[in-house]
Amino acid sequence: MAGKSGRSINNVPENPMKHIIFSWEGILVILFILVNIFCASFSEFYNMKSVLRQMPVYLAEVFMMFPMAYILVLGEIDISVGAIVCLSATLSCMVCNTNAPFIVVVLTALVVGALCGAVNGFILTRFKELPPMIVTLATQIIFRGIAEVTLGAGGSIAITNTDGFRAIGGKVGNIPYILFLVLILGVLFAIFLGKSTFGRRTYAIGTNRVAAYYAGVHVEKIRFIIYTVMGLMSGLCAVFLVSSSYGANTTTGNGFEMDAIAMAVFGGISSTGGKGNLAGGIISAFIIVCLRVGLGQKNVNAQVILLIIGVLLVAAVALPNIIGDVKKAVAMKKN
Amino acid sequence: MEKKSVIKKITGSREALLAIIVVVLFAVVTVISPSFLTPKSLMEMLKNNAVTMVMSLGMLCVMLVGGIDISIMSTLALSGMSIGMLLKYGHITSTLLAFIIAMAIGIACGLVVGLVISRANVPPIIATMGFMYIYRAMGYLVSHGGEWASAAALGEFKNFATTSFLGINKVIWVILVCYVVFFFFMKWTRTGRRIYAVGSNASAAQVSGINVKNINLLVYVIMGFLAGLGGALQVSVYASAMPDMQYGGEMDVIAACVIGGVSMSGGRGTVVGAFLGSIILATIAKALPLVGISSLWQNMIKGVIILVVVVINVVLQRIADKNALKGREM
Amino acid sequence: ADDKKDDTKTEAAAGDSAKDKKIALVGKAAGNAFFEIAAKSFQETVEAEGGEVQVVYPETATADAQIKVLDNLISQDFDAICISANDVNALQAKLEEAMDEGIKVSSFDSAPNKDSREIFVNQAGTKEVAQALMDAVLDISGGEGQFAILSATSQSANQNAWIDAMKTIMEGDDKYSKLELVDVVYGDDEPQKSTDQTAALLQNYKDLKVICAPTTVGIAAAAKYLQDNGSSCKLTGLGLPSEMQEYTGDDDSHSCPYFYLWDMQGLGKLSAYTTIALINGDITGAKDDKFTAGDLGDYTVTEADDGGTEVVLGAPLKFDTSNIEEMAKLY
Amino acid sequence: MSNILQGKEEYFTLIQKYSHYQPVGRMIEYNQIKGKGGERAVSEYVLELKGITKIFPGVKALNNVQFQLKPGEVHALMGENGAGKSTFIKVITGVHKAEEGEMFLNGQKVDFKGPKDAQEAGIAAVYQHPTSYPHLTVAENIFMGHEIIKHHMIQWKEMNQEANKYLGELDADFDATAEMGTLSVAQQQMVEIAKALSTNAKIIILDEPTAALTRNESEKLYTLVDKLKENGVSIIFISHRFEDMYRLASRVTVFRDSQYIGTYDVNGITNADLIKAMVGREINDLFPKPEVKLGDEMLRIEHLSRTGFFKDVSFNVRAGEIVGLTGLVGAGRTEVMEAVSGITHPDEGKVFLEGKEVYIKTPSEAMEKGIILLPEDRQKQGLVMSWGLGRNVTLPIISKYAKCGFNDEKSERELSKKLLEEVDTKAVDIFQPASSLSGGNQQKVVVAKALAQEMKVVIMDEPTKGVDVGAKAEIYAIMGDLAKKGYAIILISSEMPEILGMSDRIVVMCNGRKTGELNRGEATQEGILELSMEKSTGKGTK
Ligand SMILES: Nc1ncnc2c1ncn2[C@@H]1O[C@H](COP(=O)(O)OP(=O)(O)OP(=O)(O)O)[C@@H](O)[C@H]1O
Ligand SMILES: Nc1ncnc2c1ncn2[C@@H]1O[C@H](COP(=O)(O)OP(=O)(O)OP(=O)(O)O)[C@@H](O)[C@H]1O
Ligand SMILES: [Mg+2]
Ligand SMILES: [Mg+2]
Repeated sequence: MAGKSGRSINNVPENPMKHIIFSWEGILVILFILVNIFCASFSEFYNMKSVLRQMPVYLAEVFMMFPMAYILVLGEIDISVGAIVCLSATLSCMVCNTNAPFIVVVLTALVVGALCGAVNGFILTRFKELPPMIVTLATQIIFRGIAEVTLGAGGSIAITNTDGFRAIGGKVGNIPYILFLVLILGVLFAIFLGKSTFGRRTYAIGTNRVAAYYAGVHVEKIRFIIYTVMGLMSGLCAVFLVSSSYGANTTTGNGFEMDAIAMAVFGGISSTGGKGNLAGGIISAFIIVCLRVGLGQKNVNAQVILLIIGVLLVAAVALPNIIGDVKKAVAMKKN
Repeated sequence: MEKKSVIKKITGSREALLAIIVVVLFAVVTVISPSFLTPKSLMEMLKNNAVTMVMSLGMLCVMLVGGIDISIMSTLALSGMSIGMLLKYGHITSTLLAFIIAMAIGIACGLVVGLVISRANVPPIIATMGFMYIYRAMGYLVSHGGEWASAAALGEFKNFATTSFLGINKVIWVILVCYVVFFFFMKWTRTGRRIYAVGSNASAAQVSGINVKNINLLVYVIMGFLAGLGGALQVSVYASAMPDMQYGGEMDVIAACVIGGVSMSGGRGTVVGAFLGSIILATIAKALPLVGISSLWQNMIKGVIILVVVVINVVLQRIADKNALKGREM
Repeated sequence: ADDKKDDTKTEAAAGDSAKDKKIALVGKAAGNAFFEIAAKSFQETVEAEGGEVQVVYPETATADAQIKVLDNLISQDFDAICISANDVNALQAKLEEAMDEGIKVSSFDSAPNKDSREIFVNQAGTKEVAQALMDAVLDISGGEGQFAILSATSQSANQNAWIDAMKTIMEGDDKYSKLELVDVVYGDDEPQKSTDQTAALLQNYKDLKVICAPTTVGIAAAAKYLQDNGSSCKLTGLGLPSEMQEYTGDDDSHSCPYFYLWDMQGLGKLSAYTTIALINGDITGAKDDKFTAGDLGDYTVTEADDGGTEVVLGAPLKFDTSNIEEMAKLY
Repeated sequence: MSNILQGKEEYFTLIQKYSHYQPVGRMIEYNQIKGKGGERAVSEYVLELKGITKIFPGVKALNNVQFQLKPGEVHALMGENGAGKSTFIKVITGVHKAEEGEMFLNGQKVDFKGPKDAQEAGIAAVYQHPTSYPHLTVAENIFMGHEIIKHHMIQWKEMNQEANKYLGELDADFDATAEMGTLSVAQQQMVEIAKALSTNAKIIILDEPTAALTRNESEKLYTLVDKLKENGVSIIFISHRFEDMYRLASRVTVFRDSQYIGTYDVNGITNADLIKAMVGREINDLFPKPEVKLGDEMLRIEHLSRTGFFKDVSFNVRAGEIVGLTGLVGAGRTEVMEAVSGITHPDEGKVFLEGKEVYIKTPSEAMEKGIILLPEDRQKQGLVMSWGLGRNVTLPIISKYAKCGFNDEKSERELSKKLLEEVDTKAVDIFQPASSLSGGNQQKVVVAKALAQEMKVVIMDEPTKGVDVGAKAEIYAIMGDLAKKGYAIILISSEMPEILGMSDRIVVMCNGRKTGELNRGEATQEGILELSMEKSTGKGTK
């Protein structure tokens, strides 16, 4: 019809294999193998069994990395999640101590988490001008404050009936249930982010919010859902955390937001929005878990472990950029 | 007409709105606890919040270019702990030298952060998160894994915070000087305006021949410098240096700036705003125990107040915008 | 120098009762000078007995972080874990797991609940500490007037136990009847917040005579504030001599006449011997078990307030102008 | 090395080919100088570029182009979208570094390391995409990079005075202390020009300065350019509007497909020739308005108001009809249509779609009901710039092509390829990021969005802003096709020929109110102008 010159535009993507091998995910896989080789030779106690044994506590945090990745893709941040974990762990422990059925306890944790997330989402979508960082900073203080008030003096609660939590902390052979759950949810979240219309719209919002809105994307609805799911997953994290501590206290979940963000960013998800995928996030989560377990088993000073993670984090983002710059400069020279 | 324009001026300026909030806050606290509004109490408040107040100036610069720095309290701990240990083991005794060393360490830390951000294009939140761990760990290492430098070990240095100059505590002088210098710097110097320019539109700044990378570097160096200064102040004010000083305190500094109307996406924010923002936070911290709120509830109420203040700010801004539209002739 | 001699003697006498034993000592968090002293003495004692000690700190002062540490330790072949718990309840699952694996679990400084441990080495009995503090308040206030408590966090188990015990003591004896506890505030172990809280106490209670701060960070911050302001309100509590040296004195220019702390070195040593005794089966952690703690002498396991068992080191030490200078060099 | 030589050869052949466009007198001078010593110390050109080649990853944006600028002349630079005009400008000002070629300023070979060098050498540019600082004041915007400084202090008062002087010259209706972000696009454009003036540049480059301006404002600009010319300033002027060129330029250089085509005297060239030079083919009918039998009423708005933006606006549009909505910039046209399509919300009034009253809260709801708005700012509102073209086109409709919430990438790709070809986008593949396209091609991608789904009402806000004549014709053709298919079309535009050429009916707005409605037959330029100026005296005070 209108096309006069009948230009032809290619619509076949390049060979995807090339992308995978040279991508950040490819590097992460290699890094994962290297970290394991390093840890195994570094510590005599580092083996499959001990890693699987220690994994569950770390994996609980990985639950939060999934929705955090979505939030980062949006170009936003949620630093209240550690406090949400605290609050939902506290309240579910309280419900547990009323001898409620275990399913009710789990539901409490999930619902409380989702509600907290929804509060974040509500404020952020009602007052779009507010930066997420400051809102979630305030709610972080509030959620933990509520937990402090609920826990009262003493600031700690223990569950009297540990059966349910003991059960979900169980294993198939050596493999803890939580590993299956993390993998299943990880794949679901990853596919959903990468392949679904919801995911595509999330990327659109993260890349150009205004254009996405003009193109009919329900920006605020999507943000609300993501923050709510963030809360929900924090609730799930709380459930598994309680299954390893049989209780909650005012410091429960402290600093988890940073861990979740670090895992996601190390996995190549840009904090400026619109970039990265969850496959990288999942691999990086396992790298960090293995590294922490391995170094921990040699009783390396905890601060030194943090230092190493800090260096890795900075290097993971800086190196590709530097290499890219150098490559560009070389290419320019050639031209 | 005259009256209208005055109202318009007030509702149009974020700082004026904030000043109103500060006045209201002061009034409420004073009604409940009259001793709040005494010079001594206010001076104490400033002194006890010197670190946050001084560092929010650096955060202002960082946030103006659209960045953020959450490594500052680790830098503070590293620099504070370093001079603490130097003083403790008698390597230095001069107060001035201690301040200079702390600031130099801060500048070095800021320089590294700035280089990583401006030259390797690492997003600020990520880079500073990494350095938050790194500098804090270095602080621990400097302290031989957990030694403290306590009052007795600090010698003359700790007297800095207890002595006065012209009747005003030296710590408060430091705050005053910092704010005056920064007010001048941000408003009247070319470099100060360039910080705004880069934050407002980095690619335009590039085109007008501003070295964007260097400005980016500069703000983190300034931040580092103030974090180093903050380290020295912290050690001096509380007469003790511990490696976990101000753990998590960066959020207070960021909150002070945001409450003060500094935009997190860059370009917007003033020294006056940063001042008012940190005063609001300081008032909350000072007032909550004063007005007799149970300790258990204090954290939660602090969170609620922060949230309410930022939301009120938005709502007032919206009303102001709407009124401005209503005034338009059709 | 005397101490050293004693140590070598002990070694010769008790021999190598901890030969080839590996013990992990878990702290609350790195960067606590106070804990370092106990840890060092623990380590020296065990090493003198031929064993090996690994001191491990979690990355933050939370139970979550300690759980990760414990997980890690259980995977290694430790004979015993001695822990200062960040939370009473949260470590139960992991510590039970450790005990199931045959690792002996003792605790010191801050106890996990009774099911999570075999024994607790108590630095000073809760009642003794509370009694000492109450008497100090009574003494410093001159027998009557208002006093307040500046604690760490509302959740810290030790502090709460002492405060509760203080209240009980006050109610139980007429001589305290003229004292009025006006407020209990929390400085979260942050100098800044502790200072705010101290200032608020002074502003709100003009006649406040004494502040009792049973926490090292709190007492130092309060001491500095009171001294800098030349306040007539005095201070006592639990503190670290090196931190408090500047503020300790009987005259008006010092804010703290005297304060207490226990013998941290002794605590480390007793914990070490207790743990070794557990490993060697000399005790099981049951009530009325008896054992010899090297040169510290004989100890008997008693029932603790929480229903578990404990070994009590002794009464808290008093620090005043007579000994502060000397003690400040030690801790 | 060989490349450069080859370039030189080509350059000389080109010189020969187009030498007849050079005024003879000057030609002699040139030869004389050359004959004298070989080295040219003085040149008749203030600015001369030779053999410029600029390569972006995957795109040769400039291929061996040349350019000469005489002192005091206004030289138009024209060409299709993506021909490389803006890139060429950026090479001149040192924003981009050319891979090959050389540049002479007053006969001296220069090599700018960055924009600052160019500024110091007396070259100022107003770039196509505004480079302003929204949070700073107008004065600061003008003086950024060369602030007035005494005793290391910025002299605010002096700077404001100076800035107001320049603004006065431009007849601007705002103050130097106003915040840039609160100004309208046209006002911002003026600031950009004032900025160029403030550097006292000898060469001023204006990249599509009129794209965002209405006729009136363009007139102001013309006067200004004339004044500058009198003062001996040489000007390079890029525009897609022929009227600009005829009104201002004495010579015109045409680029096509990254290559230099020729330099012509404006007096000696016809419209048709120029179009042919630019597009490489002839365009017979710029406004292919089809005769369509109008159907039922599709959209009607009644007494629509939004405080501060527009008041009591009513009109309707029928199936197959193109309604032009025109007026001065800031008349509130965009706001009315944004309120209709759910982007903002009206305070009062009703919207009827096919006779039924509708309440539209979001753009997505509007699209579900069959109303789509193609926004005017394609960079900020229209496109996700870092995304591929294909994804941009399908963004509004992904859910329709999804299976159980998951994207069907294959059919999505096919669809976007089809649509992009339909609007004749010049692109390598559908994965090419939108940011790498030229303005006109970006606009085509935006238009393609409207074709992606069945629509009842299509609202096009300035669809040809900054679009070359060839692409314009194509966009008009698409518009005609849509009308034939029975779409109701609302065309917001400030370009009179376009409004007159394409609309069945013309609604004119002024200062937030509808001031008139004209039928195709009765509308004239003067009539529209009169309506759009009516009460406009009160506007613009901020
Ligand atoms: N930064 C860039 N990176 C990659 N390609 C670019 C870049 N800038 C421009 N291009 C490409 O260079 C070519 C020339 O673009 P340019 O903007 O100079 O065109 P133009 O003639 O100014 O078009 P218009 O009239 O639409 O403004 C286009 O194909 C464009 O896609
Ligand atoms: N940035 C702004 N700040 C304040 N008011 C603005 C701004 N931009 C536009 N306005 C006002 O909003 C109203 C409509 O402006 P707008 O420029 O969108 O109208 P328009 O007719 O769509 O013009 P355009 O030709 O740009 O599409 C006008 O009253 C104008 O003064
Ligand atoms: Mg262009
Ligand atoms: Mg418009």
